[in-house]
This record gives sequence, C-alpha cells and structure tokens, in this order.
Amino acid sequence: MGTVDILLANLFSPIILAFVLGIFASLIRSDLRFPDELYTALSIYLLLAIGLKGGAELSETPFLTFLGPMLATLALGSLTPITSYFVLRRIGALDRINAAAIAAHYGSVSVVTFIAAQAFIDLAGVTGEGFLPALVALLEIPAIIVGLMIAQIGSREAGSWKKALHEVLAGRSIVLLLGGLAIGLVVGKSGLEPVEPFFVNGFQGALTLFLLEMGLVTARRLRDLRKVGLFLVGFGIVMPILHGILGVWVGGLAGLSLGGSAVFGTIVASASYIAAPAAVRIALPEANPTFYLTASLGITFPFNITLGIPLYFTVAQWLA
Amino acid sequence: MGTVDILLANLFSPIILAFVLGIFASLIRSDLRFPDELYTALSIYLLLAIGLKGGAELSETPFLTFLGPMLATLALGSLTPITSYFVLRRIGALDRINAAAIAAHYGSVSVVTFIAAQAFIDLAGVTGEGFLPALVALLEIPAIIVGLMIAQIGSREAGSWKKALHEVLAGRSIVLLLGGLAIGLVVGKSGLEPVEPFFVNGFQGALTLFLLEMGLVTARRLRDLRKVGLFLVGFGIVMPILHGILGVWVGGLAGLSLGGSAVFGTIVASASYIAAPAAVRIALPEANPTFYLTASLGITFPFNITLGIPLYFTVAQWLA
Amino acid sequence: MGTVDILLANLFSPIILAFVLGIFASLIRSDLRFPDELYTALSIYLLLAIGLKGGAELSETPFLTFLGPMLATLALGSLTPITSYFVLRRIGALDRINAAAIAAHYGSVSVVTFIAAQAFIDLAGVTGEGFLPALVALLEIPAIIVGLMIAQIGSREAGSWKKALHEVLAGRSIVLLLGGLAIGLVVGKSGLEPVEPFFVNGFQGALTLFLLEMGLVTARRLRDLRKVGLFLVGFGIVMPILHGILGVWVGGLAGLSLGGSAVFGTIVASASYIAAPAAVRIALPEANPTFYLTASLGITFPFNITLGIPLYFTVAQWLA
Amino acid sequence: MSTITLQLVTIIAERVLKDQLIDEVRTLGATGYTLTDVEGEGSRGVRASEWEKRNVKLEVIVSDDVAEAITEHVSARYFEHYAVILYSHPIEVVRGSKYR
Amino acid sequence: MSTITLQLVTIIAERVLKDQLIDEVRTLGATGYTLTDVEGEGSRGVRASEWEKRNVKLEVIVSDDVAEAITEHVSARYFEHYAVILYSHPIEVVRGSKYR
Amino acid sequence: MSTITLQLVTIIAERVLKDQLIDEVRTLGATGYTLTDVEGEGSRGVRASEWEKRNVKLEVIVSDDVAEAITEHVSARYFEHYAVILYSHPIEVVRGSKYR
Ligand SMILES: Nc1ncnc2c1ncn2[C@@H]1O[C@H](COP(=O)(O)O)[C@@H](O)[C@H]1O
Ligand SMILES: Nc1ncnc2c1ncn2[C@@H]1O[C@H](COP(=O)(O)O)[C@@H](O)[C@H]1O
Ligand SMILES: Nc1ncnc2c1ncn2[C@@H]1O[C@H](COP(=O)(O)O)[C@@H](O)[C@H]1O
Ligand code: NA
Ligand code: NA
Ligand code: NA
Repeated sequence: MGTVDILLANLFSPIILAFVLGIFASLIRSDLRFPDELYTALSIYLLLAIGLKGGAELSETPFLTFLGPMLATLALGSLTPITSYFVLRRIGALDRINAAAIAAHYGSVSVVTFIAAQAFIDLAGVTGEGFLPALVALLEIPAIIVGLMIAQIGSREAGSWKKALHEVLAGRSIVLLLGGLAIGLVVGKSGLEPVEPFFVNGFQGALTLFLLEMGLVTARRLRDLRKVGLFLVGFGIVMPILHGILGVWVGGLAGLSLGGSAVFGTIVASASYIAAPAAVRIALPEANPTFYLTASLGITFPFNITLGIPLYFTVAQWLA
Repeated sequence: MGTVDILLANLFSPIILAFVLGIFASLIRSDLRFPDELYTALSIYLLLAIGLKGGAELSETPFLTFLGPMLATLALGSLTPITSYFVLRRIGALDRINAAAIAAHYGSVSVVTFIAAQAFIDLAGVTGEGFLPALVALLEIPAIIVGLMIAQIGSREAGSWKKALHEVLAGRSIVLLLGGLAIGLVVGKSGLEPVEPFFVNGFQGALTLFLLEMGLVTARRLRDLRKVGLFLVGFGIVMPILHGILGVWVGGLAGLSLGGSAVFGTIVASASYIAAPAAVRIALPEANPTFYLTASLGITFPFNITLGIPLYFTVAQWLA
Repeated sequence: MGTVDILLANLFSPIILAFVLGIFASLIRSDLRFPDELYTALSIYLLLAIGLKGGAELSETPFLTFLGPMLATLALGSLTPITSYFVLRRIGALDRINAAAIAAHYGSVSVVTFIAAQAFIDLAGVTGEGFLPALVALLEIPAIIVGLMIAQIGSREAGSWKKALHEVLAGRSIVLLLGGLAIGLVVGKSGLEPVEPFFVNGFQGALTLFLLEMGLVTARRLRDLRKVGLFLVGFGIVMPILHGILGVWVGGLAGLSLGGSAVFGTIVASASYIAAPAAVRIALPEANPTFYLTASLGITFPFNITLGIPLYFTVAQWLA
Repeated sequence: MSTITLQLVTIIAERVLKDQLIDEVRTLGATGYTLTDVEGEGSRGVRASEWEKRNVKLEVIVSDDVAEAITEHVSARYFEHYAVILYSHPIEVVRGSKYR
Repeated sequence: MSTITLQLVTIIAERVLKDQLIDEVRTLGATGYTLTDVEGEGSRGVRASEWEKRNVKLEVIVSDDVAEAITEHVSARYFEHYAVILYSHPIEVVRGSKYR
Repeated sequence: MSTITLQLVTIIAERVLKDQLIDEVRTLGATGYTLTDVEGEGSRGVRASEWEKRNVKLEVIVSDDVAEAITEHVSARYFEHYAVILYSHPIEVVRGSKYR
C-alpha cells in the first residue's frame, strides 16, 4: 500500500468516521450523549479484550524476544517526558509546574490510541507482537513519575506522591490490561476460544461505538483551543511526530516487527488523558488542567488517530 | 406465506415475545427494571447499526431511485398530521391544542416500529431498500413542524419554536441514523465487514432485549388507558391502519419494492413517542402528555408491532 | 478426564481467572469498579440467555422426563434449609433467628453458580437437560419459605411475609429465567437462530466480564471473614459439599444425565446471595446480614465455582 | 412573592426499604416525594445488598404535623434494625397549598 | 472562620426543562449551579419522558435578591403547565464573594 | 419526639478528591457520610476528568465543633487550587447521640 492509500484506508474506516460523527454531533449541539456507565463499560471491555488477545498470542512467543522491547519502553518512557519538558520550557516558555505537568502526559500513553493503531495494522494486514499491551502498561508509568519528579525539584510544597502513584499503578487500565494479558497467557489460544465471539469478533464494533463517544468528548475540548495558545497547538502536533519517529526507529532496533514498531511508535507518540490527568491533579494541583487536557485530548489524540498512525506506519515501512 | 402464517411468525418471534414478557413482568409488579443507561446504550446501538447497514446497502444502489420515495415521504409527512388533526377535532371533538399535539405524534415516526418492521421482513426472507433509514429520518421532522404550526394558528402565546425544532433536528435519533447512514455509505459493504459481528450479527438479540424494556415501559402506559377515553383508543388503532395502507400504496407508486413498501407503510402508520413528545412538551406546554403519550406508546406502538406490521406486509403483497 | 484434569480445566478457564482477577484488583485497592448499571445489564442478559437456550432445548425434550427432577427439586428445596438449620443450631450454637436466616440462603440457589456449572460441563463436552433452568427457578423459592417459617415458629413479631414472598416470586431472576424459558419453548431451536449470535455465542464472554465483577464484590465480603468466626467458614464449605453430593445422587435417581446431575448437585450445594438476602432482610430484620451474606457470598460462592463444581462433576462420574 | 414555611424531611435508608417507605410517607400525608440514589456509610454498616447504589435519599415537603408523624413512625419502625437516618429543617415554599 | 448567609434555592423539574432552567438562572444572576438526577412524584404526575431519571434537581447558591428573582421567574413561567417545584432556605457559606 | 440540632455540612467537589475528602471528614469527627453524584458548573470550570459525573456532593451530619473544623480544613487545603465549595445549615435530628 502506498502512503496515500494507507492514509485514506485509515480516514475512511468506521472507527475514524465514528469519531468524526461524534465531533460533528457535538458541534451541532445534538443531545446525543453517552451515559458515563456506557463509557466505563466499553473501556473495561476494550482493555480486557486487548489484554486477553495479547496474552494468548504471547503464550506462543518465546519470552526472550520481550527483553529488548521492554528495555526500549523503559528508556523512552523516561526520555520523552524530559524532551517534552525542555521544549515546553525553552521554546514555549511555560512555567516549571505546567511544563512538568504536560511533560508527564506526553511521556505517558493513551490506550485508545494504542487500540486504534492495533486496529489499523490489522486492517493493513500486518500483525504486531503479542506482548505490545504489556509495553503499553509499562510505558504508562515511568513518565508520570519523571514528570512529578521534575516538578518536585526545587519546590517545597510536595503534593501527595503516594496517592498519585497508587492512582496510576492500581488504576483500572493497568489492572485490566495486565490482568487480561495474564489470563490470556495462562489459558492460551485454545482456552480463549469460548470467549472469542465476545472479546475478539465484537471488538471492532465496540471500538467504533467508543470512538463515537471519544468524538463527543474531544469536541468539548476543542472549545478550549483558544485558551491554550498557538504554541501548545503546535507542540501537540510536532512533539508526537518526533516521538513517534523515534519510537518506530528504537522499536525496530529492539527487534520489533514492522507492525510492532509502527504500534510502538504510536504509543510513544501518544499522550495520556486518563491516568496522567488524575495523577497530576492530585500531585500538582497548581498546574492548570486546561493546558494539559486540551493539548493531550484536544490536539494530540485526534492528530494521532487520523494522521499520526498512518504516518508512523509509513515510517516503519521505510525503515523495515 | 399466507396471512395467518405471517401473523403467527411475527407473534411468535423472540422480539415480540420479549415485548409480551416485559408487559407481563410489569403486570405482576416484578422488580425487573432496565437501568436508564442500558436503555440509552441499546438505543444508540440500534440506531447506529440500522444506519450503518442501510448506508452500506445504499452504496450499491443507484441514487436516482431515492428521489421518488423521498418525495413520497415528505408528502405523507405533511399530510398525515393534517388527516390526524381533522379526525381528532371532528370525530373526537378534542380541543385545538391537544388535537395538534397528537397529530404531530401520528405524523412523525417511531424508530423502534421501523426496526421491528425491518426485522420482520428479514424473517420473511424479503429485503428492503438500503435508504429506508434515511426516509425514517426524513419523516420524523415535517409532521412535528406541521403539528406545531396548526397549534400556532390563532394562538398568541407562542411556545419556544426554535428550541422545539432544534430538539428534533439535532436529536440523537436523527444524528445516529443519518450519521450511521453516511458512514455506511462511505465505507461500503466491504469496509463494514470488521464491525459486522457487532453491528449486524448481534442486532436481533439486542433488539430482543430492547423490546423487553419497551414492554416494561408500555405496560406503565397501559394503566392510563382509562384516562384517555374510548375514542382515543379507537383512534390509536384505526388511524395507523388507514395511514399504513396509504403508505404501502404510495410507497409502491414511488417505486419501492415489496419489502420496501411494507416497511414504508409501517413507518407512515407509526406514531412517535420520543422525538415528538420532547418537542411538543416544549412548544405546546398546555397539551396534556397523558393523551399523546398513551395513544402513541400505549396503543399504537403495541398494535403496530404485533398486528400492524403483518397487516401492512399483507397489503403490500396484495398490491405487488 | 481425570479428577485433577477436571479441576485444572476449571481453574484455568477464563471465567474463573477473571473472578480471581477481580479479587486481586480489590486487594490492591484498584479503582476498577463496575457501574451498578453494567452489573444489572449483564445479569439481565445472562438470565435471559440461559432461559432462552434452555427453552429451545426443552422444546425437543419429552415433557414427562421433567416430572422426576421437578419432584426431586421440591424435595431438596424443602430439606436443605432444615438440615442447614439443625447444623447451625446444634453444632454452631447460633440463635434461632440467625440460624433460620442462614438456612434460607443455603436452601435457596445462586444462579451464577448454576451458570458456571453449565459453562463447566460445556467445557467438559457433556450436556445437561434443557429444563435445568426451570429447576433453578423452582429451587429458589421453597427454601426461603421454609427458612422464614422456621423463624416464625414461636416468634410473635411477624415480619412482612407477603412482601418477602413477592420479592422472590416476582423477582427479576425468576421472571427472566422462566420468561426466557417460555420464549425459547415457543420459538424452538430454529426460531432462536436470529438471536443466537447475541445470546448464545456471546454468552461465555459476557460471563467472563460478569465474574470479574463478582470477584470485586466477593473481595469486599472477604474482609468480614473475621467477624463471622471459624464455625461459619467451615459451614460454608462443608455444608455445600454434603448438599452437593446429596444433590448429585438424588438427581441421578430422578433420571438426570451425567451433566444434568452434576449441575443439579451444584445448585443444591449453592447458596443464594441475591433473592434470599432481599427477602430475609424484609421478613427477618433482626437477623445479622454480615452472617448470611459473608457465608453465602464470601465463602460458599468462591468455593463452589473453583473447587465445588469439579468435585460434584467427579462424584457424578463415579455414580454414573 | 408570598411563600409559606414547611418542613423538608429527609430520610436516608438502605435500598430494600424504598417502596415501603414511599407508601408509608404518602399514607401519613405527604403529597409527593423526591428520590435520589446515594451511597453512604454510618454507624451500622452492612446491609442486604452488594449491588445498586446502596442507599436512597427520600425527601418530602410536608407540614409540621405530617413531619412529626413521619418522624415518629420511621423512628419506631426502622431505627432498631435497619440502616436509616432522618432529619428535617424548615424551607420556604411557593404555592404551599399544593403540599396539603 | 468568617461565613456569610446566602440562599440555597432548589428547583425540582421535569427533565425536558433542564437546559433552559440552567440558562435562565444564570441570566438572573447565579454564578454556578449543581444538578442531581432524581425521581419523584407529585400532584401533577405525567410528563413527556418515559425514560431517563424523570426529574432533575437544580440547586443554586445565590443572594436574597437573586433568589427572589428566580422564584418569581420560575413561578410565572413554569408553574401552570409543567411539573416543577421550588423552595429555598438560608445556608452559611465560606468565601461568599464567589457567589456574586 | 425529642430531637436535637446539628449541622448538615455539604461539600461539592471535583470527583478526584472523593476518597481523601471522606478520609479527612472522618478523621475530623464525622461518624458517617452520604455521597451523591452530581454535575455542576461554578467559577473555576475545568477539572481533571472528562468522564464520570464530574462532581460529588458529600454530606455529613456533625456537631457545631466538627462542622467548624471541617470548614476550616477544607477551606485551607482545597479552596485555592480545586473546584470545591462548602456550606452548612442546622437540621433537626432524631437520636442525635449517633452522630457523636
Ligand atoms: N453522620 C452522618 N452524616 C451523613 N450521613 C450519614 C451519617 N450517618 C449516617 N449517614 C447516612 O445514613 C445511612 C445509614 O446510616 P447508619 O444507620 O448509621 O448505618 C448511611 O449509609 C449514610 O448514608
Ligand atoms: N411534597 C413533595 N415533597 C417532595 N418532593 C415533591 C413534593 N411534591 C412534588 N415533589 C417533586 O416535584 C416534582 C414535580 O411535582 P408536581 O409538579 O407536583 O408533579 C415531583 O416529581 C417530585 O419530584
Ligand atoms: N452558585 C452556585 N450554586 C450551586 N452550586 C455551585 C455554585 N457555584 C459552584 N457550585 C458547585 O460547586 C462546584 C465547584 O465550583 P467552582 O469551584 O466554582 O468551579 C461546581 O461544579 C458546582 O457543582
Ligand atoms: Na507518549
Ligand atoms: Na407516522
Ligand atoms: Na442450595
């Protein structure tokens, strides 16, 4: 597939169009709203499903191949908040606290972006390593720690670290991803068969519904674009591109396949908007949520799922 | 299939029996209740699914065949509230406001009745045109406008027109139906494949669950039957029969297939109980909700899904 | 399959592992929580699905084979609360009211345990009679009546009997099980086909999600283990074993197949934690909920689904 | 705007009591009620449901006499064995005749 | 801790009115609001929704003047045709300047 | 019926603070609490969640002293950076000893 085909295949997939429909519905002030409980139910389902599938595939992968990607994940998870921080301070001239808060988000990861990347490579007929969900879980944490540490240096009034960390480590996305992975690993591919119609076949459809809701939510954020200024808009697009290319390249070095490094690039490029905000809100209450949420959810998320993923995939094709 | 077979096939289908179970559970005062959120989730799913499926089929239909049915829809959507209004005023001797309010409901459309009709012709092994969901969306609106206009003539105290109209146009049923249709149209049948297990295969089952809830809701309305009087009960059965036959006939003239005109007759016969009540409540607060809700939801809805649909189908067979 | 294989097959199935994951998540104080509405939605789905499937199979079973098992159910449903009561009074030295309250729970039945047993024999490649769900509904009630009667004898202050009974008879589990059974019976296997992807294929997956939530709920109960004392912990394990073996044996005598008597033994062994608590709370307010809920939900439920079911199945193999 | 003073009586109770509490306050003279799903913890703790928001808050606007009658009744019937609390305070209501 | 006394105005209304009620109380001077989903029954009964928790409770903390204006407005506009009730009572608020 | 007067302290806060607020009011002397999911807008606006009903309402029935302590604590700790409001008013409670 050529680059343009890849791009169009992504843009014209049901999940991206559903996302666009959500934004559109919000713009025309439709009363379409997802109940909170439906959002929660869908996210529990998606996280567990992605874990189960990964685990079952992992059960047939030699464990050693996991080591390289694991180290790569930890390295990039510690590096990307620092690169983000310096760009935000030097070029964006943000204050220390807000820069650190945003850095924590860009180092961490958006699970939905990961899922969209998985769905994309599936469409493209390529597969990724079974342990990719484990990398997502691994990537979620260090950046938040590094971000909070940066903020702490030189600040007396320490927020509640322990609570913030627990919020992330025992947060439901980690528990469901790793839990699903463990179950899939234990029962293996054959053991997963009875639940396949539910967790595997239904997956893309449920994801479509979920992205409709993400569109509704993102649109609310778009209204704050003016408040965050042009620099942050640019940051929300350029930073993921740089991190994404870096991720694809490092992923390839660490031994990941074509699909695997495209997905890996995507998660490195993605910015958290669930785990990081909750942790940062507790540990850095002085940071302004409008900045970090609008950047990660209002700019980077839509950029990544529409243009970013096809881009990282193309880069992976070049480097392969 | 003979008429009786058709009738029995409908009455003994899981979806109708689930509806009956819902009514029964309510009569014995069971604590079975659907959470509001489940109702909302199911209706989002059903509307989007019906749109997607219709859109994908539409992508393979020449567009010109759509013109006749479209005009037929707009014509009947403007006519049926007027016929309803005159019957309600002349024969039922209702006051202007309540007659106009009920007329708006009977001109508009019940999406669930439409879905049940689709499911019915599927069972009967017949298919309908892919653009039928678009007709539903088109039919939902004019009747409400006409109904409100009738009420307005000669009344000084104008309700909030703009709000009422926006309520309908940007209402979630229109957005999801048309949005789904657009997505289906863009991605086509092959693009829909990944989400088929979720949106297509699961459809009938989800509909069964939904009709169980509709039974619970309808039963609550049945308790108000006494309050609305015998005329309205008769109106709730005879009016849909007349409109339904008219719809089947006009649908045939406009070029719809057997299945298509049966479904078209059904939607013309059906009465709104979601969009219209919300709009009428805002624009015509003096109208009594007990009248319009009990008639449309307590009488016409159960009549249509049990006896009406097989009847309109039989009429369509005769006329074909 | 040998006993150990059976045990491992059960312990390493996705549904049991999901249950364990739920307990684990609760222990590490994860914020993973199911919205109440998701719990309700899943339980409506599971109950209706199990009824539909049973009904469709029942439609091909000669009715007379149902008589023996029916009588066996009524007999054991009246006997097991009495055996429980005497053990609780004589050996446990509990007061009359609390003993009667707990006895009502152990005579009655846990539908989820039943569903887990069905899933287990499916895995083991064995089938059970189609009318088993009907037996569950039948078993739910007499024990609660007997339990309340025991409490009543010699107590002046009668609780609200009528309300308590209605709570059980018109409770949603009975209505959905029997309603589903009736629908399945009427439409038969072929009539169920359109809803099969939803209600049959999706079943095991939905059950997995449900047991994840059951793990979260059970874990909360485990914290009360200390409060109930060692006797009740032992009772919660030994009583089901005895009742389970009795059930398997009587089920076999009544003409049930291997799979059928294993499942029958399981339901006799199981203790109610939904219908019985609600009824007992109303009719016997003086009884301490910590006792009956912790025993049935915190001890007997996890015991049955992990070790109990394979045990009853093994006993059924011996006796077959 | 002429208003009158009535009592807002609030009952927070375990969910299993919902229907009978509504029946009872109506019998004692409440012309309406408002229900909210709530969660909570108090001195008694456990109750007979692990699911569904565990408590309901039942609010009724009533005259002083009815408020007293409801208070007496709920105290006598439920306080010993159930997780129930009750409190009240005066409010200003428009069109007070509605609540008689 | 220095507190000031303000009014807590509570409106319980059928759900269809939610958005316009919020707009209106803001226009009349409320600086914020809190919404709760509730169920309820009163003297009027039926309304235009069979689904969704049928009522909303809208609470606003306002000065006496604004409270009066909201009360007048809601009474005049909604009481005749809609299922709406309104009541208020004084509360002690910290940092009262926030609500002006 | 003998009742005593206590304070009903209401805290409306962004959801992320739920658990620590509960811990803190208990530490300061509340014997129980009631939680309601609410939505709302105020002067501060944005907070760290796009999902879940965004606010919680935490109600505690306490003595005057405890009410004061809670008010002081919440003002000092949360008012600057978080979306939190607090207000209180007296209520009549049956069996007041329960709340000590
Ligand atoms: N001090 C309190 N403040 C607020 N709500 C309370 C308090 N004590 C009890 N409650 C509520 O009343 C319910 C029953 O309390 P209890 O009977 O003490 O278990 C609790 O679940 C709470 O919702
Ligand atoms: N006496 C009352 N006490 C508490 N809430 C009431 C009362 N009367 C009415 N309500 C609430 O106000 C809503 C509208 O009342 P109504 O206009 O009388 O139908 C009801 O649905 C209840 O939620
Ligand atoms: N004037 C008000 N009346 C009622 N509730 C308010 C008011 N102001 C704020 N709130 C509530 O308190 C929350 C936090 O307010 P704020 O800190 O001003 O953003 C809001 O989301 C509302 O739920
Ligand atoms: Na990242
Ligand atoms: Na119509
Ligand atoms: Na039992």
